[in-house]
Amino acid sequence: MTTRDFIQDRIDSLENRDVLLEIQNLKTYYPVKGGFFKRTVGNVKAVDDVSFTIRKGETLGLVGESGCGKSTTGRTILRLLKPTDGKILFEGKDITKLSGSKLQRARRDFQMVFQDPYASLNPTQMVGDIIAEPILNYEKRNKKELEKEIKALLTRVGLPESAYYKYAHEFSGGQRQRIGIARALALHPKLIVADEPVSALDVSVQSQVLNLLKELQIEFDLTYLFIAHDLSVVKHMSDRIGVMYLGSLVEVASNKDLYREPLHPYTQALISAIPEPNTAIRKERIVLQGDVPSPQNPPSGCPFHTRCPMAMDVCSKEKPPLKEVRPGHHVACVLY
Amino acid sequence: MLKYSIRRLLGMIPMLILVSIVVFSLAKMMPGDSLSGEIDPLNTNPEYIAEMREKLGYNDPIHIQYFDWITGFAQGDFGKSTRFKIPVKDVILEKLPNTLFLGLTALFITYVLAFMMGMYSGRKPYTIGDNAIAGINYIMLAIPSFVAAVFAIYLFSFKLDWFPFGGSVDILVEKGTMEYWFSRLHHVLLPALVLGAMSTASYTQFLRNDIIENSRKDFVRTARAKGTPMKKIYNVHILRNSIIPLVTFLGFDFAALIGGAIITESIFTYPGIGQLFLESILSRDYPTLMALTMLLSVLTLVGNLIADILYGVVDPRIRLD
Amino acid sequence: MASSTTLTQQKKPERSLSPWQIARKKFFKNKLAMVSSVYILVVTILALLAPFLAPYLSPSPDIVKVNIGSMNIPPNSEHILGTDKSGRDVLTRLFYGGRISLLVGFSATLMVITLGTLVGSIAGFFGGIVDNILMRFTDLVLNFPFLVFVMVLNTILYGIVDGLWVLIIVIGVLSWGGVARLVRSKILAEKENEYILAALSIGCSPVKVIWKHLLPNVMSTIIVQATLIFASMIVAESALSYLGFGVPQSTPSWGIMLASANEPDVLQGKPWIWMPPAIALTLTILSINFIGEGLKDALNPKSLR
Amino acid sequence: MSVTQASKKQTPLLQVKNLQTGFKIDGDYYNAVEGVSFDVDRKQIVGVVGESGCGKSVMSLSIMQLLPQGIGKIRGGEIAFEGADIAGLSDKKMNQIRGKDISMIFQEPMTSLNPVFTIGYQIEEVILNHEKLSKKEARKRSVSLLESVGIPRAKQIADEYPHQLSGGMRQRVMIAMAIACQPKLLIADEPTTALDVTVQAQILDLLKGVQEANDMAIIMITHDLGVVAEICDEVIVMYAGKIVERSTVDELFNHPKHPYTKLLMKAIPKMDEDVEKLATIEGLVPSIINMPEIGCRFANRCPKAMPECLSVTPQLGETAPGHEAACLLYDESWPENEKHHKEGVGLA
Amino acid sequence: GGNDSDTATEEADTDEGTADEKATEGEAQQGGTMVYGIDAPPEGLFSSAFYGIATDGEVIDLFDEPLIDYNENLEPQPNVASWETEDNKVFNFTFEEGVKWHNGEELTVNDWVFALETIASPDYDGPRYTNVQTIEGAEAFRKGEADSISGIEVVSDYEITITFDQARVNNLTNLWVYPLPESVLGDVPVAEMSASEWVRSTPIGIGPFKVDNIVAGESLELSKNEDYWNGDVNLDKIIVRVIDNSSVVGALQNGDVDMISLQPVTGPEVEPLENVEIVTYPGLSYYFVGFKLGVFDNETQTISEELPKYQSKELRQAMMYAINRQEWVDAFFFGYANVINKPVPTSHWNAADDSELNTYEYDPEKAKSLLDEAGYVDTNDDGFREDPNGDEFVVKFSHYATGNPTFESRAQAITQYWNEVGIQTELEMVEVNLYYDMIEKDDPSIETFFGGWSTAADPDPSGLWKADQLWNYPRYNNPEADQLLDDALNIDIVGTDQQARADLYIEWQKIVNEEVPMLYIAELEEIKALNKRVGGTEYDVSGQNNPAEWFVTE
Ligand SMILES: Nc1ncnc2c1ncn2[C@@H]1O[C@H](COP(=O)(O)OP(=O)(O)OP(=O)(O)O)[C@@H](O)[C@H]1O
Ligand SMILES: Nc1ncnc2c1ncn2[C@@H]1O[C@H](COP(=O)(O)OP(=O)(O)OP(=O)(O)O)[C@@H](O)[C@H]1O
Ligand SMILES: [Mg+2]
Ligand SMILES: [Mg+2]
Repeated sequence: MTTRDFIQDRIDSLENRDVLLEIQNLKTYYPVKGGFFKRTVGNVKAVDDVSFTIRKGETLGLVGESGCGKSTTGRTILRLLKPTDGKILFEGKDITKLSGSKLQRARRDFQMVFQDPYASLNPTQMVGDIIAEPILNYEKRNKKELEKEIKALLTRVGLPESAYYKYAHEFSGGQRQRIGIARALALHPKLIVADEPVSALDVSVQSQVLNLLKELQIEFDLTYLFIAHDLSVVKHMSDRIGVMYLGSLVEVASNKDLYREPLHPYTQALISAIPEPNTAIRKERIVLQGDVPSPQNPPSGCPFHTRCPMAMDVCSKEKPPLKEVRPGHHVACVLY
Repeated sequence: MLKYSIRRLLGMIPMLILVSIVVFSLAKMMPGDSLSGEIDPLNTNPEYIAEMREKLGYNDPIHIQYFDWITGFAQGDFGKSTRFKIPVKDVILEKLPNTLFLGLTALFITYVLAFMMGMYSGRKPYTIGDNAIAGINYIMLAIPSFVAAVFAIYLFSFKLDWFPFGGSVDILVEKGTMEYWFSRLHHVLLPALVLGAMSTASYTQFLRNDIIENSRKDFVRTARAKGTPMKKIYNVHILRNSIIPLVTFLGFDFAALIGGAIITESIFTYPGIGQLFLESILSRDYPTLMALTMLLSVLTLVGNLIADILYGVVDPRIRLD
Repeated sequence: MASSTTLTQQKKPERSLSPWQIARKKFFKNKLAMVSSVYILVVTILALLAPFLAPYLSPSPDIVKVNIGSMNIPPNSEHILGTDKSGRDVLTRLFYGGRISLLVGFSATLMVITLGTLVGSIAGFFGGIVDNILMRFTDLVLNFPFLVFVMVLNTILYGIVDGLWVLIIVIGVLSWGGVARLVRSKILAEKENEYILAALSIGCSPVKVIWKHLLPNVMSTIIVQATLIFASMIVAESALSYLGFGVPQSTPSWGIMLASANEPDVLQGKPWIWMPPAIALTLTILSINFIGEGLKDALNPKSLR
Repeated sequence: MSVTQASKKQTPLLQVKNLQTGFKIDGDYYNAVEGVSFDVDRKQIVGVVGESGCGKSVMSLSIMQLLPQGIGKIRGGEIAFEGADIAGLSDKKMNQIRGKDISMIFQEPMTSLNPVFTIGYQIEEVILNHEKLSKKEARKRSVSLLESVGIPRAKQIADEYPHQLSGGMRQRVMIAMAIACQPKLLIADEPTTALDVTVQAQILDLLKGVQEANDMAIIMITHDLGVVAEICDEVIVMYAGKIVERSTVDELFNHPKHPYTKLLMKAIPKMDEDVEKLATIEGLVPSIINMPEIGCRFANRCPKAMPECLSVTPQLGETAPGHEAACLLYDESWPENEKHHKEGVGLA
Repeated sequence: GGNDSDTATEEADTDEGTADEKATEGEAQQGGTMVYGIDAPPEGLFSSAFYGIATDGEVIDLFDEPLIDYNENLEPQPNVASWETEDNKVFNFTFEEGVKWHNGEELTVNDWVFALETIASPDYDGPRYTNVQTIEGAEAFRKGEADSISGIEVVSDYEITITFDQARVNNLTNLWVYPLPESVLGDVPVAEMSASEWVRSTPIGIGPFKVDNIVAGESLELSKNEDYWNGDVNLDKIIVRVIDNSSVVGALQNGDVDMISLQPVTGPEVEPLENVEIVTYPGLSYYFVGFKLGVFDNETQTISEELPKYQSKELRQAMMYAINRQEWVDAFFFGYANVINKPVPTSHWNAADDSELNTYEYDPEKAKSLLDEAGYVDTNDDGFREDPNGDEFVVKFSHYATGNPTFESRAQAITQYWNEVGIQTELEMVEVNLYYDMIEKDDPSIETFFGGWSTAADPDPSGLWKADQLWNYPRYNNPEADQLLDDALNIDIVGTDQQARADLYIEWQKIVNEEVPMLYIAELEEIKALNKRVGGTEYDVSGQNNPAEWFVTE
């Protein structure tokens, strides 16, 4: 079986699987405080009306430029942030409003892998403790057994057993990221949100981590929300890809469709901007003008219209909703 | 900026009211009153003391006393000093210039010395000069100010006879002349040095460390890549960045110096706010004591405000509005 | 593949060191800090053992008893550092004085650090209204001119609480504001680190996050701050005692001993009375500062990353 | 006359010969750049790639003599700029070259600008450092420079502070500053790494534009092979302080030689092809304190390593016209060379 | 010196030149500046009617003087005013003519009237009303019932008659004798007087020097009053400046100060200085250890309750014998104080001679046997005595605390004396402001207490000793003794005969010496340090001589 067939296969099989996570009209705003009395003087609309679903075993990739709200989306889903509005359904259960110990219990099922391999591990904890902590938060365990289990896990993510007794500062970035992955895996969660897990790593190490994540997905039947700003990495990892711009999802499609036929002008620009390590294909680039507007006062209408080469009058008036324009291909643009 | 300052000033009011309540309660809780010390069969009798207690309102209900005091205070009437028998305001105004002069001189000395030493050390870290400066600084930090003061008098006033040992000015010089100001400076120098020693030491070390840290920053590399000479990089690029935290200390220093003046002034018998404060406690001159405490609290608050405003002025990254 | 792993294998110590152990090793390498630590240790031990040592130090080991017959004796073979104006042996009092000065410094520091850390970490971690209220309260405390309030409070509490503890409580209660602010800002900065998010996402309760994740990581700052506070508390004690607002006169702290320099005859005529405490105090502060510097270097988190 | 002109034409703009740069660690010097030699011709864009920590930045800082004072030191080799050795110049002399003949931009646009001075001031400074101009003229020139790098409202921006600009804009300012005195060589140390792809595209466009407009040569340091493919004429691949491969861009991407280069290329996911598993390079770049003394520095991570790789230090040798690699596999003097050629090097 | 009957004082004087000697040496010289040191910052109330602290008083003495003075026997002497009286109720005063205020106005009796009315005014906020109270009609004037004080009758500019409410032996010595310049203050409301410019920055008087310049809280410049009424003034200038205790020795040594009062502790440091001479003279204050024998009721002005603990006279006497007062005084006052056995300063004319009193020489054995007799014996062998009922007996001794460390040690020393004879004693140092409040309110935590009193020119101790007085801190209640004090003031009994009065006081002193409601410890000497270039000074119990006579040699 060639890789290509394998992927196609996977996609087909995924179509029929249950929805694990459903996001409906999610909004997460950060209040902007100002003045002496620290009143809220405005909002950073980090996530502004985002909806999507993830099926069991699937990887949904999220791409977008820095500050477009990818991390916020991921964190809100894990309820590390309180959504301003919208719904998060996990296995059909509404977890939007959970808090306190109920939320703590629900968190068992979803875990996170973080971007910064240096900041995401507590430097004062032993690696063994870092990985054991999630388990001990939920269960009382025999110490010996637990240690064995964790050592097995360490081996699984490609670290020596001796890592158990070491501290994070003794590891390289890639190894740390493996520790982070082991921590996320410790509870055998159903969903893992990987927030730019490789963007801080060198290419050689990046490929190790990407490979590992892929292997683990199959082995543990994991569902990923995979966040990155590098479209080629997302494409490599994901079954479907969502493109975010300024807090909104502008396009969602399968990995293949998105690359073959990007519909949203932003996606097109994004893809064309990626420099290919191949001198044979020197493509015509769409160079966007200007910067991403501030999410504190986003432009009216389509968030992209200020930079869109195809912008029309309507674009600045109405925010186009995400529509399914081809089977499995959603886009939020008046052109379609 | 103006709007910001006004807003901040208004914001200080609730804090001041709280402080005033605390100050007032503390004063009321203090044992004895201004008349406790006046037991003196030579000149007075118990009836007089009882009468004066009544007259001064010491027997009114507490909240009325507070109200009287705070309303007066708000209107600039701090009451009458039970010790000097004149309005507290006048007492304070009489001593304040001395303390301000002392404080400002100390501040000036502190900053000049700290800048000279700090910049040298920061530019040439880990050299002999730097180590010598660090040594001096550590000692300045470690010697308690009263020990230093006593030593300074002993050495510079009595042994070397360089400085006068007390007072703020020579009585014989005519007020307003050059000589007069020179005499004041002569009197203030030694206490100011002692008063400023502690901050001098810590600022020097602070500046040094900040300069070293800043000299490793990327923008220094950029400046070098532009062909800017090292000297200019230190004196302009780095210094400008290192000044920022230092300048904001100015605001805090203000109140701190006056607080620190309590010890220095009493050892140098320099008639200022600090000495006044100490004597007000000893003689239970509550109106003065409360006014001074409030004054210091206000100064602290204003100092914080000045610090913040200065921050906004020297650091373009901070916008005040 | 196998060959490549053996090639990669570099010599590494068998047992790996925790960040604390690394810090300790670094600290032990710092000569100045080590000398200072030894000094502080010796002073502490001598101070603690003062009651046992006293009989061997002088013919008048009682630190309270006034010996009218032997006042103001310059250092000699019987009284190594001489006697003071009450005929009490200066060396004995120096040891006992260390006891009080260190006790005041230590207890007040403990109090300041505990209060400050508690308020700072709660404010920093929870933010919002809790933060607002706690920080306004902290501002209030910070706005009290320290020396001023200490004097006033000390006068009020005099005789109500046992003398020594008045001072400890008073300077403790008035000094935690700075620590609270510092801890809060450190916690705020530390909170930004993803490992805190990670801790939350693996189901740690807020208390656990503060206790197990945040505090250990701001601990280095707190420890360094604690040394500085320790020094300043000792200075505060001596300064207040010098002014007559410190510990009760019968308690021989270094500050009380120094206060005798206030008297005209002692300052110039009887240096043996005030020099020893002045030197002990200065050396102690100096040592604590060096230890603080050493700790700062040793605990520098940059060395871990 | 014509002879000299001809010979002058042939001198490369920059000639680095056997550069060795070391850092002082616990009293001893360790080389972070070990015997690097290459030329940069006028108007040429040379890319330098390699993993993090392999000495790219150190090499470029050596050229500018901007190594951290007291710690980093050029310990050998020559750096000839327009034929004149600049390696031993005093700081004062170097200051006349820095910013005027050679300028540099850095990775972090956030921290590379001084936060407390206006943009205008910082650009003026480089102009005033090298040219006798009045402040007013310098300001005028700065504004036009800002305009030339595509900054809108240039006049206004000149009075603003770095924190008021976005990352992309700051990098434009850096470029404006770098080209202010029409340098002949621009060293760009990962100028786009911190930027988003769309902004990266803008900056690369801009760099190409100014390169053409000013007839500059550029040394483009990056670890993104895509960027190299995009704008470079020549590529240098560095590993652990040494050059392992050097060639023209087309040649490199079409016929990579060194196993390291090949692995690097296969480790990145590509848009136009799907692979289930990416190539990986196990292990890490050795740190400068435990560099192998002899042998190939890549040997312990190389899937094609032979026992000899540990004992024989490979030299950079031409494998094709304009293409050099430092690997025993391509060393013609190496007897077993033949065999490997047949087997082919690469990944299954 | 200057005192006839005081042996102790002369002992102390043996190694120093006495004031009398001093006065005769050297020729008076004209001109020069003298620096006069004060040991605390003046508060700036430079008016005798208003000042509060002693340093202000010292300064006032340089530029102002009273109408009536005292001699070395503390007998009133005419100064500006002389007087006549028949019955000690009505006094006729005659002023010198031509005495001028520093502002050039002539001093008249109106200035005195003005002063008396000011002090009697209900708005007056100073502490001196007692000195006017006894004038007939003062009470009514103070209550606002009269426009003037009826007892004051101005005869002419230089003659005035003052009538007291009743004849007393000490009416004159109690009377307020400092005029106020009506020319300056006439328009100032009484309530504002103490805060006025005149008091604070431009005070005037009638003394030999006038105030030229004041730097608040630190120094004053005084210059010669050319128009001084009473002879020539030698010095051109006097500079008054504050010298902190810690700097005194250095300042004296460097010649930065010519004349300053010393604390006993400084004396031994100054003695060796070659350029400085120390002069001592008897003071008017004494230290004691009081027993709380009862509780005072302020409402009824009576002692309402008797406290049993220290009622045993033998106990009190034993505690007196137990203290080695001479040793104690030498240790803490360095020879600048003398042991006393009575609550009247030895220099007073009514002081009993020690030969008439029990001198309580240090005698621990006597103390022990007295205690044994009184039933205070150690019944449980803990080394300390129990009370006659066999209960624990612990004496609680209180002393005030300030920043001065010697207080603790001198108090500690006293407890040690008691401990040595088997009386278990605990010391408590009480913050000084709290201290007198607690004593005054008969706080139960105060049992025995250290204290000190100063006395005035008139030696009447009634205010501190009679059973109906708040300031009778021991709550000593002996009607017989009180009667003696009353009799001594009763003009019908003693007439104007000072000796008759003295006899009664001596009688009284014998009683309180025997009963020891307080343990008499010591009386202090005043100490002056003078630079040797200073001449013309003379000191006695009434204070210094006229500053006009002072001079400096170069
Ligand atoms: N705690 C916060 N308070 C206020 N604003 C925030 C906060 N965190 C993020 N934001 C803002 O919300 C927006 C979205 O941030 P988010 O971190 O989700 O972006 P992102 O897509 O993950 O970016 P990156 O690629 O840089 O990680 C940004 O504009 C950011 O400035
Ligand atoms: N100041 C320094 N002190 C000691 N070693 C240093 C210093 N700077 C760099 N090095 C070492 O020199 C080697 C090369 O570093 P360099 O910064 O040139 O790498 P790079 O290729 O630019 O990596 P990156 O892609 O991360 O920028 C590294 O091993 C690094 O540890
Ligand atoms: Mg993110
Ligand atoms: Mg680099």
